[in-house]
Amino acid sequence: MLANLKSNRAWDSRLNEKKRRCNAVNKLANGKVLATDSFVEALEKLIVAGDRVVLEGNNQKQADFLARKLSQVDPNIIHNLHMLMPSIGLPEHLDIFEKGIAKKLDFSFSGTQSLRISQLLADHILEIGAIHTYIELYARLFVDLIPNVALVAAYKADRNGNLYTGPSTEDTPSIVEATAFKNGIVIAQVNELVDDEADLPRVDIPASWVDFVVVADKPFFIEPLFTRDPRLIKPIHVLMGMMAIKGIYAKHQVKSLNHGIGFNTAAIELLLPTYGEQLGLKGKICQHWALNPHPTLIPAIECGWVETVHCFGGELGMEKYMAARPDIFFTGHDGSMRSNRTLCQLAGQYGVDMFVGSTLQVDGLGNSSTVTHGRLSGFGGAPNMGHDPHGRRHATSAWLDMMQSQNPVDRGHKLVVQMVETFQAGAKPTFVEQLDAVEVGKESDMPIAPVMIYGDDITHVLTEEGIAYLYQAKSLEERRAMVAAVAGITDIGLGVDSKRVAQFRKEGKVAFPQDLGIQPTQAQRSLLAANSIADLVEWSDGLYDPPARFKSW
Amino acid sequence: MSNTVLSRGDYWFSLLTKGAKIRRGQCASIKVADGDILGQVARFIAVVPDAKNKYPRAAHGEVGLLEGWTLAQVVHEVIESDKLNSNKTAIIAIIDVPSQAYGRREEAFGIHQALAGAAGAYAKARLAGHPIVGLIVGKAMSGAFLAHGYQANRLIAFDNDEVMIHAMGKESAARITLRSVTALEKLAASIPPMAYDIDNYNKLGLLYKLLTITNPDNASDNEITLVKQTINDAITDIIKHGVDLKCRLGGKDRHTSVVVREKMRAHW
Amino acid sequence: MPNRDMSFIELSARERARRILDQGSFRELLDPFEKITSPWLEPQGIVPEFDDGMVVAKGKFNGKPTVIIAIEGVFQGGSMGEVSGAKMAAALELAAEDNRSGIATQALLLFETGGVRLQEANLGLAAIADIHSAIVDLRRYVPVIGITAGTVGCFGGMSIAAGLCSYLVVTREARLGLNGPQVIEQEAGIEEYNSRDRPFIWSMTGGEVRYKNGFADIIVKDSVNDVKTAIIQCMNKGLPDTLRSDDYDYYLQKLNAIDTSKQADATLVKNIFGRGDRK
Amino acid sequence: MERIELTYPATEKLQHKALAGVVGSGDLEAMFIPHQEKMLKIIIKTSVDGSKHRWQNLFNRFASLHALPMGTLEINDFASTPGVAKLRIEQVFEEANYA
Repeated sequence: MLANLKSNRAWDSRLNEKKRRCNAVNKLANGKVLATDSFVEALEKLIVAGDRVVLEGNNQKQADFLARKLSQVDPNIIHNLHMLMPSIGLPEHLDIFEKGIAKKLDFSFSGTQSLRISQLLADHILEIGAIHTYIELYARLFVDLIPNVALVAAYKADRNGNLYTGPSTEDTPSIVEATAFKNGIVIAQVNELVDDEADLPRVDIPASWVDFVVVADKPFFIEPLFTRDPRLIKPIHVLMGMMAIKGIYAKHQVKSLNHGIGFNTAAIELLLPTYGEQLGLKGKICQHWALNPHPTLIPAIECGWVETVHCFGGELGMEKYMAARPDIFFTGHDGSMRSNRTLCQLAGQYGVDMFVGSTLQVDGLGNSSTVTHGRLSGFGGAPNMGHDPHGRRHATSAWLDMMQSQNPVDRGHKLVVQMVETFQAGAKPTFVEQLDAVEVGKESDMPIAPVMIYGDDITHVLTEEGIAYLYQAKSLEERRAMVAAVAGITDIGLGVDSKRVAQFRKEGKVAFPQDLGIQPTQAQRSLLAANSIADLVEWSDGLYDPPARFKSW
Repeated sequence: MSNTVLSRGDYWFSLLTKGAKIRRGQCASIKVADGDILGQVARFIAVVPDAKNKYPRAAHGEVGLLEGWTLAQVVHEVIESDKLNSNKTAIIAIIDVPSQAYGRREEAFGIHQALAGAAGAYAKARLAGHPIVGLIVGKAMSGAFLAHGYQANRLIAFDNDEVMIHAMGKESAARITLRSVTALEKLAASIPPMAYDIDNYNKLGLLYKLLTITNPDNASDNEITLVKQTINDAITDIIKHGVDLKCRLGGKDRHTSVVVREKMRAHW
Repeated sequence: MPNRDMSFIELSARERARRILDQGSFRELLDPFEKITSPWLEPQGIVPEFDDGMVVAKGKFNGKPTVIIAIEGVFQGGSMGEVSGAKMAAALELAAEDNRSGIATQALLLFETGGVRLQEANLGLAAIADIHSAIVDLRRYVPVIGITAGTVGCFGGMSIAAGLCSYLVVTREARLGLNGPQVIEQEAGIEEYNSRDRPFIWSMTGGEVRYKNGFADIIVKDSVNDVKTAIIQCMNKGLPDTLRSDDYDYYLQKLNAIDTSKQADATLVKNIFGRGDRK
Repeated sequence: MERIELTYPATEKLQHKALAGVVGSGDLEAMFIPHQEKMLKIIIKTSVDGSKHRWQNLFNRFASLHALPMGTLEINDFASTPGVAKLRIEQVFEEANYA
């Protein structure tokens, strides 16, 4: 037989190691509850140099107490960690590297810290494994990046370790699952500890998946990233919103969709109850959403446009409103919303007909990126929504509308829409010959350029100039010319012959506002269903409670 | 200037009110005296530092809550007591105010309203026929100046480096206009209304007289007489020309203010 | 749905003036086509505006002769320069002359201003002094009504002008204060005044507390019709018995009674100045 | 600040003078005054230095799509994007037509 080939390794080394570490903190723990003031000492026993540590944090909630404490451990004891971080949003996240506690980083998104990451990378203080999209990173937690330790955040825990994560459940289930079921150690920071399970609104993560809880010195940090003040929406956003509704949403009868963050999409949300209503579109478009709880969606919900919304995460101030609209949002038996980033990303990838997003740069072929010189911002979730998933098999009218050939085995296509003004503030052209991402990729020794959304996934580019229906392009050359036709007076836009543009408009490959029956001068803020945060509160019957920084009363 | 003198404003208040009747009972930061200026009956008013000010943000001679309302009170007294007189008491505002008071209590308790009380009282007095002369001996800054002095019929200033008239201190102005202090100073040199010095201010035509006083903290008898005489001349001039502020519109660097008024009248 | 006819805050200064005045009666004086722009901004490399951010219009309000003077808060933060200041002062002076010659021209002032335009510093300050003078003159004959709606609010020397008005109308989004939050923080420190703490700023200077504490007379919703109704209410009251700016006895008595050994908060302010009838 | 002057042949007769926009961040005001000469005279004051080329491109493009009106167009620009600028220019011409 092949007995001599059979390994005689131990099969439970991870389990034994976990037991060893847990025993080491016996004196610092009361059951599963670790003391707040000796927590750094506990961390030094629960984490071992060279570990893979997943630290929860994303667009919204951050396990900031755990990050702060991790940055205080002794680098002589704990070093060389390999950090897995969905998002790098706090200074402490990078202090861990600067202090030599961690060395390698796999991440997905870095908003405010993107400049510093670039610097640390250049100084060889950190190594980057790869920049991922959110679900790509979660996927690898189950394959080749299985964590030894997970550091997560919850609103509440009981003494047994049951967690209530509520509207901000977000990444926690995926991170905990990858760790707990591979004999890693799960540590949760909580805002509040209760004695008994009955004192939790509901259990989002069962106690048996959780090893330790610690009460944080202050509630976890949460960023109201998806709140857009309607006051800042300009007439040009209204114009582009009107074009989107008439020239894309109505044209293709888009029923399910995802919106990125930005004033363009906020304008669309606020135009549905007014302009959309005028066009008689209610019940025909925009019924099902994979979307964070955007406050600007409140008027459309209140007017009966929206059937369902599944959320990646929560949004500060929206809790009471969502709880009061359980037919629309996913809520638990306790009434509070439950988000789930992984599942919502999947919903946004496979379940919806359209993604509409914005970006900083688009090249001639429609490739786009938010990475510009000196900023390694990562991708977050946009590429998951902003691509055509080839695994999709169900058909909808919008998806089928993208089919261009008579080929008997052709398939539909998700609508992937880039909505950008031709120039950014400060007269920076949005349309460029080459994305900055190409150079940045080279400078950072990345194997591929950090492109956010690839041109061949894009079906529409919408600018204030017009809409290019790129799915109709017959060739790469035609695609380029169609992008140029709506690129205004950027160098890209100046590169297309006006006769050709006229021909595109005649063929319906490009539509200017006038071709859609929209007079640009109609685009006024008075068309918006809400002009201010105060209006949104009023629409919500006082249920929406905006964060202080958005209040002006 | 002796040690018991609180400020330059206080020093000139003392010089001008020798033998006058000092009003008591109001907050220590407002000095009031009734006397005369070369025979012309006058009430003298100065804002001075009070280290023990009940409102600590107004301890250095700033015009704060108490100061604003007290100015309103002591000016109204003059209006009231002369109500039936055709010869109106003159009011001499001695101006040395570094700023209005900046603070939480000030905003919350309505310092804007307190300063409106002061400015309104001076304006009412002027419209009632009281000749008002503002004597700028030191700083005349921003809201403090609006409350104490800018409603005068005539403004007299000393030609001196420490005499400064402006809307905002340099540091704050630089921050608000997103400039460096150096850049601000450079601009101020070429844009008269931006300047902090009294010579440039004089070009705006807002002053009745600019007086040369060798040492405003230790004036000679001749200089004191000159100041008194100039104030007295100003009062005569006011009585001759009426209660409005038209005399401030003659400056070449304030010409547009005249053009706007002419056109507004034409279109009215 | 927000229950209102039309947002007032949303409107430009010109539209505010046009919509307040009786329909068809709006006539702008020194309109933008006259191009009387600031002589001081261009030499400093700053783009001017044709009306210098000040709209003066004559017309009728509720059938009565009215001049409305509206500051455009978007241009240079509604700041007062030589031209914009002179436009306001001149209009007020002419309204007072009208009254002296038997025409009861009333004045509405729409404040949306940070105060002096620092690029025209001393001329802005001088113009504000003229405005103060003209309000005090005119309010002897007719009520001078100030309105501050937001989003800029009313600050600096113009908050003094607001304090001189016969009546003051605010929205809850308005702020009314002498010194801008940034400047107070700069001068007095963040402990004294945190300019980034919006709820704090509104709890000190917001329209609602200004109304409740008696520094404004009427609070209205952000609605053109409600603003107009409030103006009619003020006009119907006629000249006030006591002007707020003449009420030194009341304020001195309050200010002297306050214990200033501890810092003020919103509750303390309410306890001292709160008007019982304003909930 | 930069001052830019441009001139284009023009044929359209618009009846009225008109104004659109406010000089606020990212925005501009545009004033049109009609005249009888067959040209459009454009005077721009802009806070963005070195932008003459972009304004030229903007009006070249505008002229290729619309018949230009006879008159003077004066613009006070506070760093508007070309998209916002175009919207304001369309607005002022429309108002000059119907005002």
